[in-house]
Amino acid sequence: MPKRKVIHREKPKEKFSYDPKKVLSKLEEYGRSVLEAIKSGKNPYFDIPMRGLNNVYFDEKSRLIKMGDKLSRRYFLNVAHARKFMQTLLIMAYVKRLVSEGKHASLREAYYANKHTIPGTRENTFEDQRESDPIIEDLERMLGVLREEMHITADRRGYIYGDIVIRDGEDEFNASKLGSGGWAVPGTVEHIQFPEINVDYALVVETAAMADRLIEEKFPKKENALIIATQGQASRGVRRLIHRLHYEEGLPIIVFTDGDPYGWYIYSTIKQGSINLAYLSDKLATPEARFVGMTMDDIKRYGLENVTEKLKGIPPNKKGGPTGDYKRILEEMEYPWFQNREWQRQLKLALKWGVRIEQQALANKSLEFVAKEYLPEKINSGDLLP
Amino acid sequence: MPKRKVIHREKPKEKFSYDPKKVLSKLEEYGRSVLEAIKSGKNPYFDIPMRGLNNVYFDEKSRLIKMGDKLSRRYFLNVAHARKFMQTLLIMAYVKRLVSEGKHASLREAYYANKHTIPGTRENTFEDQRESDPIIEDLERMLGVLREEMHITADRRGYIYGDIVIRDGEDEFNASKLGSGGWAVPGTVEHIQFPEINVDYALVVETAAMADRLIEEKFPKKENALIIATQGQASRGVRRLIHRLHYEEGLPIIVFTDGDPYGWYIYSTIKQGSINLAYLSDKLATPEARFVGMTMDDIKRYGLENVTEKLKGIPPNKKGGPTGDYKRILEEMEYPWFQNREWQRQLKLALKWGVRIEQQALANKSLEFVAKEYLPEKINSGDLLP
Amino acid sequence: MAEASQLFKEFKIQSVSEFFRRNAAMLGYTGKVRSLTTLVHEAVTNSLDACEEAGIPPYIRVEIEELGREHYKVVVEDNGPGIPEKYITHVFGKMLAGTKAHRNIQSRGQQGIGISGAVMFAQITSGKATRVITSTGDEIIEAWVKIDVDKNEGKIVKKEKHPNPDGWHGTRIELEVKNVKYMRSKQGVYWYLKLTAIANPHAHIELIEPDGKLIVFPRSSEEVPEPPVEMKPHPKGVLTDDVYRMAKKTKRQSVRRFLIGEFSRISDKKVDELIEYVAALRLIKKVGDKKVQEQLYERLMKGEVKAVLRSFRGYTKVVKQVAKMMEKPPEKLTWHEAEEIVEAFKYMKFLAPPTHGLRPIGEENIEKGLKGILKPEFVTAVTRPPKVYSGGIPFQVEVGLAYGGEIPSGFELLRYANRVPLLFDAGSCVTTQAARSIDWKRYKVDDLDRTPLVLMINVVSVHVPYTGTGKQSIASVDEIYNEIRLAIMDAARRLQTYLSGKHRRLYQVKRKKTFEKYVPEIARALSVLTGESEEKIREYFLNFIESHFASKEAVEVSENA
Amino acid sequence: MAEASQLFKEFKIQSVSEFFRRNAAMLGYTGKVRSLTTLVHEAVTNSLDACEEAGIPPYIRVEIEELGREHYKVVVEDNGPGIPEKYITHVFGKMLAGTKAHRNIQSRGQQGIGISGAVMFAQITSGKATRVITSTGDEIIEAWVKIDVDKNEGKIVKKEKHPNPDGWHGTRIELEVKNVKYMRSKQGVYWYLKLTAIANPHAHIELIEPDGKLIVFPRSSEEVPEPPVEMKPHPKGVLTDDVYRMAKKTKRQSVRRFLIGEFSRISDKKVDELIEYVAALRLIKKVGDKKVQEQLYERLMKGEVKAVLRSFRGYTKVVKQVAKMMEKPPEKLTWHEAEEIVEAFKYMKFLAPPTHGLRPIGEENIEKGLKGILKPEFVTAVTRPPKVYSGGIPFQVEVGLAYGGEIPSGFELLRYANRVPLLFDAGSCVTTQAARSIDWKRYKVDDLDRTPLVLMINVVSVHVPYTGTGKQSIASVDEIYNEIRLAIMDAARRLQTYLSGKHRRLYQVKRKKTFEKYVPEIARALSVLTGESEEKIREYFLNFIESHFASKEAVEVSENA
Repeated sequence: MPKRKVIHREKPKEKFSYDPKKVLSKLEEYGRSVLEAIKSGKNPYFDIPMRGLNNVYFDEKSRLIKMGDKLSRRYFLNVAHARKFMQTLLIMAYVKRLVSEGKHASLREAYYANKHTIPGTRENTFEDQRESDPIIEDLERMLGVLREEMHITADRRGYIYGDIVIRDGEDEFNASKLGSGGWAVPGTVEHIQFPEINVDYALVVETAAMADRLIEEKFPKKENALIIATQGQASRGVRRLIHRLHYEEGLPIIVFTDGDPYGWYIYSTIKQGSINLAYLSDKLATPEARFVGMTMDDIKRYGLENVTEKLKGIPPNKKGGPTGDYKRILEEMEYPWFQNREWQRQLKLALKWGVRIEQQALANKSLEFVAKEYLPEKINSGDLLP
Repeated sequence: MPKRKVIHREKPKEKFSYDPKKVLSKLEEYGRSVLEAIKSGKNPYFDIPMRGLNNVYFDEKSRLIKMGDKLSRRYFLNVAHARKFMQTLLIMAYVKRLVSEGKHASLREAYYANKHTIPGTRENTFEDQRESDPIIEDLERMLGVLREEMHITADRRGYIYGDIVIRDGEDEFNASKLGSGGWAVPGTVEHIQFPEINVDYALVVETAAMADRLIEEKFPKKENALIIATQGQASRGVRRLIHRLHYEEGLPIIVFTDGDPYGWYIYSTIKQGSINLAYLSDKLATPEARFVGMTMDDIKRYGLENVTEKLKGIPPNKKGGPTGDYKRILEEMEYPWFQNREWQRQLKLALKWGVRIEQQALANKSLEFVAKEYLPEKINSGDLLP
Repeated sequence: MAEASQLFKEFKIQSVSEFFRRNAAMLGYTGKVRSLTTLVHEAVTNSLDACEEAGIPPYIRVEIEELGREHYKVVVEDNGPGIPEKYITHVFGKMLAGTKAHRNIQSRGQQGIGISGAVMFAQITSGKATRVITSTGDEIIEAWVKIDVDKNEGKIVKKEKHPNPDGWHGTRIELEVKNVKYMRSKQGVYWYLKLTAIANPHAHIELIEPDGKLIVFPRSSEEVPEPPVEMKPHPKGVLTDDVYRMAKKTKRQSVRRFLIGEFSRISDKKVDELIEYVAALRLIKKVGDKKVQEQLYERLMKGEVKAVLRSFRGYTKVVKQVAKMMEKPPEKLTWHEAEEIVEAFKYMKFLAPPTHGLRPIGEENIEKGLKGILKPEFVTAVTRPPKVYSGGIPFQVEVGLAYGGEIPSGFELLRYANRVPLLFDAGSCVTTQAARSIDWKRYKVDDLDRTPLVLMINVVSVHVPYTGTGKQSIASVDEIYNEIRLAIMDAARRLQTYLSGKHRRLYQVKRKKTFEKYVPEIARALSVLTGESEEKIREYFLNFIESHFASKEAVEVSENA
Repeated sequence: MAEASQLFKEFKIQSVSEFFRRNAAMLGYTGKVRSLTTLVHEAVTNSLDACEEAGIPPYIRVEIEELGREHYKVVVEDNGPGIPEKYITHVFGKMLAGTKAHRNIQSRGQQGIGISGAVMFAQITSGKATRVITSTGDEIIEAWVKIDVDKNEGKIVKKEKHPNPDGWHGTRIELEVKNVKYMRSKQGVYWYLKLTAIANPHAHIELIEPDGKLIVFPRSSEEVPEPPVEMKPHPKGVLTDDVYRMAKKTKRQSVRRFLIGEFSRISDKKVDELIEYVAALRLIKKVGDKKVQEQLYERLMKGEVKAVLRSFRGYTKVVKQVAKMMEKPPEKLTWHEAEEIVEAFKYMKFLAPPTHGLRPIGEENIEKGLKGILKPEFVTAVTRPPKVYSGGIPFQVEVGLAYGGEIPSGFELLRYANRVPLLFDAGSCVTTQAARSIDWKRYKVDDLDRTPLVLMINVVSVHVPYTGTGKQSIASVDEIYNEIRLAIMDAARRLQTYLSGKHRRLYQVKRKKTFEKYVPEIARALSVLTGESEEKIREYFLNFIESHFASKEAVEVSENA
């Protein structure tokens, strides 16, 4: 039996719930309301929660970025709205077909499926995917459902490795028995279930190379951890998976990124959601996630001065500055969830030293170092950032 | 029993072979020769096959891009060479340690592991990964081995789905029983074995969205195919996997990309290797691969005029042209393996119409269309490009 | 060491003509094409000025005949008042001679070296005399004029007189030149005359090109502009030397009369004021304490002359002295006194200089000129009110804008100073800078380089501030720059209105169509969502659109009623 | 309609001075700082020229005294030969008068309007006469000179004579001016004199600034340059008018003598040749068939004059006619004949024009000038051989390069034409363009803007092709541009050699270190690969490096021996 760890699985907070009928009934409701308006000679419209910074706020209580209540009204009889009104209806009808037939489509497929020339004109219903993507986003906000629930899949990226059993449709398999490859996370994870979970926590890793290193060093087995490789910024599928593993399965989430503004932003997105997708925060974000590294303190503590890299851009005290990494750090210092002593300290140190430190820089000590010393030490002593 | 297909598994041409000892003995041999030179007062050097277009040719017989026999000599006592000479030895020593300990490292880890300040100077052994990567490439050419054989892993990208059993170390699993996620192809596939293969051919698919579509439509099962998603340009791991599946397991390779210069380039790389990696062609390339689509003829044949996109860049007959897609097409028309009637026709049509066609544009017909009509029709009638 | 007297043995005196012979480029005789244009310019300018002064609608004919390689005969004939016999040598033979150079007057040429320069250029390139045929209505005089370069004198080589039964008046000159070239470029004669015709719609101008082709720029206005009048100098614009020298020459009886009579904006009362200022300045000059002195100057600048005076004991004595000076004969005015007067001018306030001497083309005539020559679809012109630059020099800006019609695509700027086309050095010209500074997109001109648009700018002034002696580019004086911009913006706004109106009518039709075309799409989608038939949904939507536009038209009609 | 005679009532004749009074900017009197510099320039140029012509090492003192706001007294004194009494009014009072303007000679000034322009500028701004004190060694004359602007005549307002017991010779002039400003800017007097001193190392120049500060630019060379000599015009550079007018004035007996005597590169034999060419041209002109005619012209251009002549029947008769023309008195030469001669010149070959009249500063003197004034660490100069532009105008380029020492960081270009500093319009000057076109990195000047480098360029010619009448910028003539580039590149190569030598010594030490520092790294890696001890491997490598550099030094020493 493994020794008692500081980090261990907790009590679940949410239940698995996914109901396609909810989406269908909402769509039909909107259709009927348009029809009624036009019948009675009124200009039909949709009310769409506004996107953008103006309609976003940080909810201190839930500690999530949330969408405000500003609406924009999209009329049929308005030269500036008419085309979008038509497009909204087209996508709504398409989603209805997808969901009722149990099919999934990518954003690109949804675009192509709905693109055609409007009879008697040289105009297409959609000229460009840049027209259909925002309509789908609008629908997410209007209906309050994830695009995945509308059966429109996100780009997939990321894989997992560790001793958990996954049920995907008829298949059931253990994600630690798939060789070194791990299991590729699909675009949609709504339908996936976890019949068996034998790990204490999930370690979210920014780079594939680092995840592979940990797999090669047998870290998941030794430390009873699930590795989730995001391969850069976490895809929606991975973020939803993290959310579900935490809330439905009670897995503590620990994030391991490069020690640079981009890495910290990845952490921030997993933890709080992003401004673009604020309306989905309560389905995609995991505010309880914690951060193991890399931190600025690691540089001194593990003697990594030699393998830091310079921050890109112009520092704030130089002419033309701040730009690049410096600008990003200054922005991150303003994030509400970084308003604590520990994070402010890290960010200030980065500014002061003008350096960044990568996960893989730990290889400078030895290949095993990260798996045998760095991570176990920090995680088991609870040396984590909020 | 499935009906007899046009495309079916063939007799294997290569055997599984991977011997770490070969790499080690080569490294030691080079070390000894340097030592002997310096002992006898001679300026020690390495002979490194030159990189670049000048040392690359298309071998008509094997139908592969191959490396020529031009060498560049790297001396110790030469101001322009000394630093690289030192770096070459450092990486050689590192590879020796990796291989003998059975460890793998990423390019970035190899950089960090060997980076340190040279005593008594402010100079680092490597200032930048841009210094270590070429040295590793040099070693591939010098030793005639893949970087994966030196235990330096490539970035991973791509996944597979289909009824084959994979053995990776102690794990054995069926790549069609992993839900919709498929199996993520690791950076190194040298050590992977295939105890069981129940498919007729491998379909290499450019986009994840299309691969997911085919999985959702149960194409692999219905058509007895293995889906290999490259997710853009095929990674070295995927290309090596394709090569091995073809030569060691006799699987015919059929490639399915977007109908645009980038998609055709992906096909070209899978088929013939790339100029950058010419020296690895006989391990990475699969000249027998064939191409199912998208082609320019598909546009007319399936009535997709409405969902083509314009080529990017300036056509050759306009001022400032050709640039962008046009330039790329003109370059591809010069590739030796595209010197046949079918390909020249497709490329000329693209130039003439000035359009491209994506895989996902087929969704304009219906979501099922690609899996139920397009691919089965073309593949089973052998309507493939060489 | 050489003896000084020996060194000076070679000392000789150069004549003006000799000087200019060596510096022909100063006068615009540089480059084969440009030289020919300059030659024609000098002759045509003379003709236009002569006709205007006499109130005759000009009829000018230019003929360029090719005699050999880079060898031409240039004929310019007008229906002007003609030249009296005794002035012929002066007009054509002597540099720096003319009716305007010494007067404060707006004119096309400005230095009185123009036509004699042309005669000299012809002479030094071809060796030939210039043939002049002229009549003031009496007998016709035919004269061959040459310039004695050494003496700066014209001389008539040969002269004949002919009877003039029809009372013809006018002047025809024939110049034979070498080292020039006729080309239809933007710096050539054709382009020059076209631009001249635009700016002078009251003139009929014809050109016969070397290949015999006749080009007519017909008259589009019958109104001959008033000749410019001389303007008296404004006190703010004069130097001590001007006052001193004018005083020496005047026929007035006293300094006071002289000031009132020969300067603008000086009245009897102003002279009284002047006396106080001069007295105050005399007194201030004697103050020892520099700080106090500075303060007094400042107060004077504020107009507190009486207070300043009163701060000196016995100031009335000084005032009386100055008053006395005003009554003495002007020729007795000393340099120092002139200096005192000019200094006092700087502290005094005067009305802006008079502008009645300025002769803009006028909005109506600009429009006529542009219409007549360019045949555009739309034309407008703006003549700004006169303004002053540099404290005392009046000027006026006008702008014409022509769009579409027979104008080819592309923006064209036609520059003029006192109606004279400027063909060279466009880059450094304030007109170019001002035209470029305009944000044309704001005026519905989205792509300036593809819009059929011609902009003409005419800067009118007694003294146009050219950037160089070539007089082909106007210096960037802030006041002028701003006036040009204002004028262009005004004209551009009118163009914008025109362009908008053109588009508005098409717009309502288009708008209704915008909604209608989406109806089938919407109906199909809504049918999927609700189960209602497509046919019916289409009907609902089309009815809704129809009723909306019907009510909308009603509203617009009543608004216009 | 107005009567012509009435219109001409106002017709008056302007004097040259009047003309220039209205166009002072043409002469450089524009802007308060520049006007003062122009004034000083005119006086200093006169002084330098006078001293040189007399073979005296110049000692020039300039004093600027501030009399009031924008009101100065400018004193320029030299130790030149002095001016004979009767020439004083001409020198200072009459425009276009001088000893050089009418001669084909290289000089600092060129139009003979310089110093009289200064006198006039002083007069119209301050009203004061210019005080001239001069002596040729006899009595000292003190004269107050004014210009009668209307008559273009100098007049002496007051004159005194003083005994001269010490035999002083020289000239001192005192000008009182207003509307100018003294500033130590790059367009001011200080900078102008500094640049003048660099280009005239034989001159001692002193400046007393308005605040009383004395600045001395001491003489660094004792050699007074030879005065420039007059050069006869070259046949390729003359116009018909030149030949015609010179023929009218010459005292020679025949056209032949006239051509030989008053043009350069024309010998008796050349006149015989000329006769054949003129005859050939006469014959060709009569050919009817245009094609045949063109062919004949081409053959003539190739020099086949005899063959061309022989192709005409009875050509000897024509040759005889032309030969006869050469023997007639030159004043009887007609315009047409002069034209024929000039046309023939175009087809003939002549030696390049003589260049003995050009007076470059010389490499040695440029180096002295730069060293004396700038105190650099390194200096070099290049004087190119004379060249010809435009077919017949000789010119010469020289360049000086000074580096390091007391020169501050940053590149500075000092421009001269005939030793006269050019302070304005640098952008359009061929010298600037040529200097910018140089790829300085090729000469070890990696960052031009941070290198302490001064480049001086002097263009020497009888006729410098200025871009404008301001004479502050040299036109971009290809031949001159190329010569400047060649000169700069030559000088830059020398600078490169200097800079390389400085760096080379440090280089060998660095190089050895390069190899040594890698040895520990290599040893560790090689030890891993081969199992041999690090210690030993290090030793092998270090020994190898040591023996290599020992043998290398030996080789270099023997090469230098």
